[in-house]
Amino acid sequence: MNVSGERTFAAPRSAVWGVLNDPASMAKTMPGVESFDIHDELRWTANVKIPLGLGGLKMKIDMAKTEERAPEYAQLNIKGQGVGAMLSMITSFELGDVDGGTLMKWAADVKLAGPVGSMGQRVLQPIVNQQVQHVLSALDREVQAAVAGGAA
Amino acid sequence: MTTTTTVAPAETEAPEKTWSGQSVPRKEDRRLVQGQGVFVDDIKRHGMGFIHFVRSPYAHAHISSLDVSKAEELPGVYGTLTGEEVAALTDPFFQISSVPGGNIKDYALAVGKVRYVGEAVVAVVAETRELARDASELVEIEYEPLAAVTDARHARDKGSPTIHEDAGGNLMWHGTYEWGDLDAAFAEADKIVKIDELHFHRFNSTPLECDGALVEYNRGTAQWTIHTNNQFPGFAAIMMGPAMRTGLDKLRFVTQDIGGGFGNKITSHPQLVACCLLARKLRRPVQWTEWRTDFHMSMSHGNERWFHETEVAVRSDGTLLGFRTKALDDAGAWLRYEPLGGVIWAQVAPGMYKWRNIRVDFTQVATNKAPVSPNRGYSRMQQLWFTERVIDIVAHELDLDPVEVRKRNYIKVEDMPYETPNGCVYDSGDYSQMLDIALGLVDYPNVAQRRSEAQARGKLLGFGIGSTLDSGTNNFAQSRMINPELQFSGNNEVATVKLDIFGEIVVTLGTTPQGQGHETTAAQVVADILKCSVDDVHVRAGHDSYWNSHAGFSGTYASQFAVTGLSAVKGATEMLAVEIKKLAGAVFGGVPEEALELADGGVRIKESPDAFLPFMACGAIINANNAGLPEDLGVTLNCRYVYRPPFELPDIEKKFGNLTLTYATQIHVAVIEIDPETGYYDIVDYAAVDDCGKRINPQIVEGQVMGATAQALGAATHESFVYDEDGNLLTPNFYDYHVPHALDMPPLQTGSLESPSPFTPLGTKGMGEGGGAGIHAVCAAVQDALRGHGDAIVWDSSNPYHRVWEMLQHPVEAGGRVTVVDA
Amino acid sequence: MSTVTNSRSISVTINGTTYEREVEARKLLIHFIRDDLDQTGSHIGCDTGNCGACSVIVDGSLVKSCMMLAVQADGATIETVEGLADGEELSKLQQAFKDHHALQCGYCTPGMLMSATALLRENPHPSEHEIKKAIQGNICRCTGYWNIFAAVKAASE
Amino acid sequence: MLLREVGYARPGSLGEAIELLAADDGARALAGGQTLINVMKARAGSPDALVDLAGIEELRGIELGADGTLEIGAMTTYTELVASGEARARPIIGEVCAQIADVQVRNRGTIGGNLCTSDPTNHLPPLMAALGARMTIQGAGGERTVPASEFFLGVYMTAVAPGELLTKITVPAGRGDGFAAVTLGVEGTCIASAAASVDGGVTIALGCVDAIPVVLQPASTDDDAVREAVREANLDPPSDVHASSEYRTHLAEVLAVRAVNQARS
Repeated sequence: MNVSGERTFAAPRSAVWGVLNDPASMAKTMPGVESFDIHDELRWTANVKIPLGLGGLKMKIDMAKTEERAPEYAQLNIKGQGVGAMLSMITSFELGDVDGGTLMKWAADVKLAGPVGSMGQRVLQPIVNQQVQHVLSALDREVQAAVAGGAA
Repeated sequence: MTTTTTVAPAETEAPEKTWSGQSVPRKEDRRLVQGQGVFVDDIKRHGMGFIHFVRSPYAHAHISSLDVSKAEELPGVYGTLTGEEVAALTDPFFQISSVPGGNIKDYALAVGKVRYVGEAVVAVVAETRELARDASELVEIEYEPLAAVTDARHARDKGSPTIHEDAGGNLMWHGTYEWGDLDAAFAEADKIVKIDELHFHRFNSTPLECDGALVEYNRGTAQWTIHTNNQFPGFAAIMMGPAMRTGLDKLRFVTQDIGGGFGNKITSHPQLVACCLLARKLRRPVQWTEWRTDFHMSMSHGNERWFHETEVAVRSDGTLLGFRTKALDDAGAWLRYEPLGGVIWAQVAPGMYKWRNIRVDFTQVATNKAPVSPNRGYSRMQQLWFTERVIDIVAHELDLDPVEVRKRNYIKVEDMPYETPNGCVYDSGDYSQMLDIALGLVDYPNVAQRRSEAQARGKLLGFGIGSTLDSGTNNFAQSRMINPELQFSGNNEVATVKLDIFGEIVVTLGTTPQGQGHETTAAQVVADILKCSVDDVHVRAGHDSYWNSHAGFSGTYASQFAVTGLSAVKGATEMLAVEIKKLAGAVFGGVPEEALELADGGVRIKESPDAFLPFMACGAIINANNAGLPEDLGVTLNCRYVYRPPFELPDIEKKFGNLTLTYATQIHVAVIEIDPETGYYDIVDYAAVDDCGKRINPQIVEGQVMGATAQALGAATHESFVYDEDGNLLTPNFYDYHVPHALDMPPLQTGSLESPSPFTPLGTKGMGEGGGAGIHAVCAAVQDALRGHGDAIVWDSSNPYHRVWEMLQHPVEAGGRVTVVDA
Repeated sequence: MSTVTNSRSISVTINGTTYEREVEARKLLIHFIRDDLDQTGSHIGCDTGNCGACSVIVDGSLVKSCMMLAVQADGATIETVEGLADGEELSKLQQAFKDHHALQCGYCTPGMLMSATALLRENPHPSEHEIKKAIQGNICRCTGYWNIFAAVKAASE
Repeated sequence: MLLREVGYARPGSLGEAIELLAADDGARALAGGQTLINVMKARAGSPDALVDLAGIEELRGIELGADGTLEIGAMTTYTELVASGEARARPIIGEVCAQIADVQVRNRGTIGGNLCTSDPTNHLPPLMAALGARMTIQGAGGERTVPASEFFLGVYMTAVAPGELLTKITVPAGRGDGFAAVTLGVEGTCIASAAASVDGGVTIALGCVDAIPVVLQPASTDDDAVREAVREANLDPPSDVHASSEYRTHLAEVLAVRAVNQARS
């Protein structure tokens, strides 16, 4: 399934770019991260437990940056393997300056398979949207924190 | 609830009361209503291990690495089986297809590559069911996903991924069928009706019990005992034996009760091979129970079929002269019984109509979806749906009455037996009379009035007819039209009837019943011949290939028990009757057979009935007290009879010849009401009229008619195996695959006619698969309801609410594309 | 204070016999009944709680035993199809199912009988609609239900 | 069909239950289990521990206040709601509960479970949202009350935080209610649903068109006003095998009108 959107951050592009490309702060934006290993600046792995109301969904998620044009565009290839599900996702974001901050245009092609899939599409799409919203608001916090940190 | 109308048989009954023809209560029921049936998951053995299959989450992917060590280390795990082991221990399954399909290599587990979501990759065996699944989660498999083919229409596109490299592409089988003179037919026509595309969707009968097995291996004799619910052990054996490099007698198939089959339990041989290998490898009995979601994802989908560029030659008065079409069949990822579907449809090539000129260009392709295999109405249902759709589309386009068009083109009772353009012989039937019965049951004359009443309530009323044939008892020689190399032909079934030492009448069948009541109808046939009560006849439950009462085509499939099974029973019982008389003749001191008769559970001299020898005495004499009997008596009181239907080899070049022995008939009519605001519709009135020749047990026959009807209504409305573009099944269990529930059932009226088959020993015909008529009737009713409300053409066999609504909203885009040109 | 354990010892009475067993918390009631107690009359037809083949009566209430853990049934009194007949004497419903050909393969029948039994206890003379509502949770793939409606109706008269 | 290993406890009191839930964020409350156990069978979700609420009397029962207010214990089953004389104070509750799933599920499934599951196809989230119900949630820190409009956070997600329990559903007095749905088969799973109440203003809650019920307050009960309100909501429902986004959007409008008309009559 394809999801996409726009988000404006009240922060300079450099700050947003910094957060998006810092695995450590990205980790803080992901739902239910239990551990996080950085292999190099292009590849990192997270062990997450996506908090679904009916019991979390454990997944090992490998992320690889497949394309980068600092400080405006990056594409990530994300593969998740969990007991309940297989996740594969290609996501990209593009940053642009707008007055009052930075506009991020993002898009993701999400594929989910395995037993979770058998739960029915009716719940998957809303669940994905839910998690995306979670990531975006967390991102907002991280960006603000970075700006504050930078100011301090 | 239901009402029944029966029109008196064409031929008057014999005056003498017989068990045959009576609705004798089923012998099976006493155990089944008490939960005393024995189904495959009920069977236990000491020390058995439970199998769990690790299944592919990808529709198409290379297996780049596979590691079972962590799973095997889990306490309570007995062991595993991988595709690599299978490839080393077995040969690929025999392929029915000629090339290119014949080149594919199919094993019990995926080897190197997965080809559909749900394909078994590894089998894990553990002490408990739960542990086996736990361990399956520890199996580490790395996949390299490949693009998937999920739409048969694009399977052969340039750049489309290849599913079977061995076949050099996704084309599995292609054949052209042409009978009559198409050019002449189209020249003679007033109009040519052109239909761009018709689609028969994927579904199956979802028997409530899924597949399963308990397999034991005897090291000393190298012989496997396979307790399973496979419904065609004869076929499983010829698939498994060569693959496992063992003789067929090393594979003992045992069944008692089967929780429904409907054809869906014919192709479990890959899983059964995995079970056999594990029982040998792990030196213990292994048990496999398939869960519902596994079944939906991996087992026996019905053939999905497209019909493209259909052209129908027709006279202005609706007389059908001929048609040509391009059939495209979606086999899924493997040919497990296919491409037999590529010829089975030809049993009913013209449907119930007289057109003499037919051309079908048939192509079967592979896709990254679950393999198809027989499903109630196998391959004929698709063809009959096509002919019925064509009739109603022609009627719609030429503004003719669907009833009139049918009656004008139906094969007439006086034409029977009727030879179709491809040499099949329709044995008997009166289609027009059946249609009249059906129309009477739904008060057809008042449909127009009810339509306006419905309109007043804001509802769109639609009326539709489905008329179908249920061809029973295959001539397996038709497989040679698929692959001339094959050495199959004819058909057969076995029954053994014996008189035991205490006079007990014991009947052993070759079949694997799944609810058809074989124990009961067989007893009725035996009781009529031995002149005893059905209660005196003991018919063994289920199947055991070590009973030596089966032949190559033994099983329960393709509507044939009433013909092959009961004819075998009749033959064996008549042999026994003769032997009983021979024996009695000798015991009475040389009384000739013709002077003797069977009566009251024994044999007596017609002229002096006091000279009576009960069956008990006969059994005792032959089995335990036989000194002094004439040397040349030649009586065993244990009679095995093989019934072989009268079949010839068809002309493989011309694809011409008789492919089945009998043709039962069904005419269904449906009246529906659509809520135009939502597309939701109710079936408000429904009639099913069936003619299966002589009915041994009318109640059982009617039960089959009802069940087939319910399945058809489910398929017509909600039942559909839908895949997304990545090859994920979106209806993998009863959450989203909605089968009809009690509240979904419409009022049903049934009727029947009896046109005995002139070709079968009992006048019976195979029956039970005719319910496809319901799909056609609903499609026709929906199209009728949409008349004057966008006039969409129904082009798909699956019509859930949203599709009906879409046809109302966007008749052109959502409906079928049809043009009519003057010839 | 109750504590969390992965298995516990339970006591259930099925068709008049009391069984005490140690079971894993994750074991479904239907598997406990079938595998641990060898009462194989109740069946499993799906894995999503839709088909009703596993229907049993727990403390007087009709439930699907695949959507209940065995540990939840601790102390319960359970009725299954094996308990319906009185020795050789079939219950009125069992006899009606036989007389009206309300079963073919017989796989859904035990659950169907339990649903119908529960219905007739609460409502001895149900209407056709009430019969349909009562067995809506039981899937039958053989009969189309019509003969089942007739059998339940007959047993209620 | 086969669950992953899981812990189980059957507390006798609310306090105990909350303690157990607070002790392990992987623990989940087990009410009727008619959704949770299925999810666990698919191994699509696997709690570490189940806290069975069956033994907690405080969570049962239906009380009808003098002012017509209904207080429904979270562990009250659909069957109990259908049979309850008190619940007839707000007849729509019994009417809708009688359409949920089947007898077996209604005998086990609970109002609290239906709400906390927050599956978009569930009947009760939109109904309770339309009726203006209030949810009482208890945790270690004590009790709080949340209006239905703030209770649902997403699929399988509600305002009930780890270590908390939904204990009580409070439904204000009223009679002008309606519910309409298009279901998969007769009385099957909802493809789209709408609940309405016209007691003191018009409130409509749409089901199946988003992760949580979409609550609307049209200017009036006129068909046009209702349709207008649904259109202005700019719904973007999920597509699935049973309905396209477009079809669900359309159904929402039709069903909203039907629910309101039922509520008016």
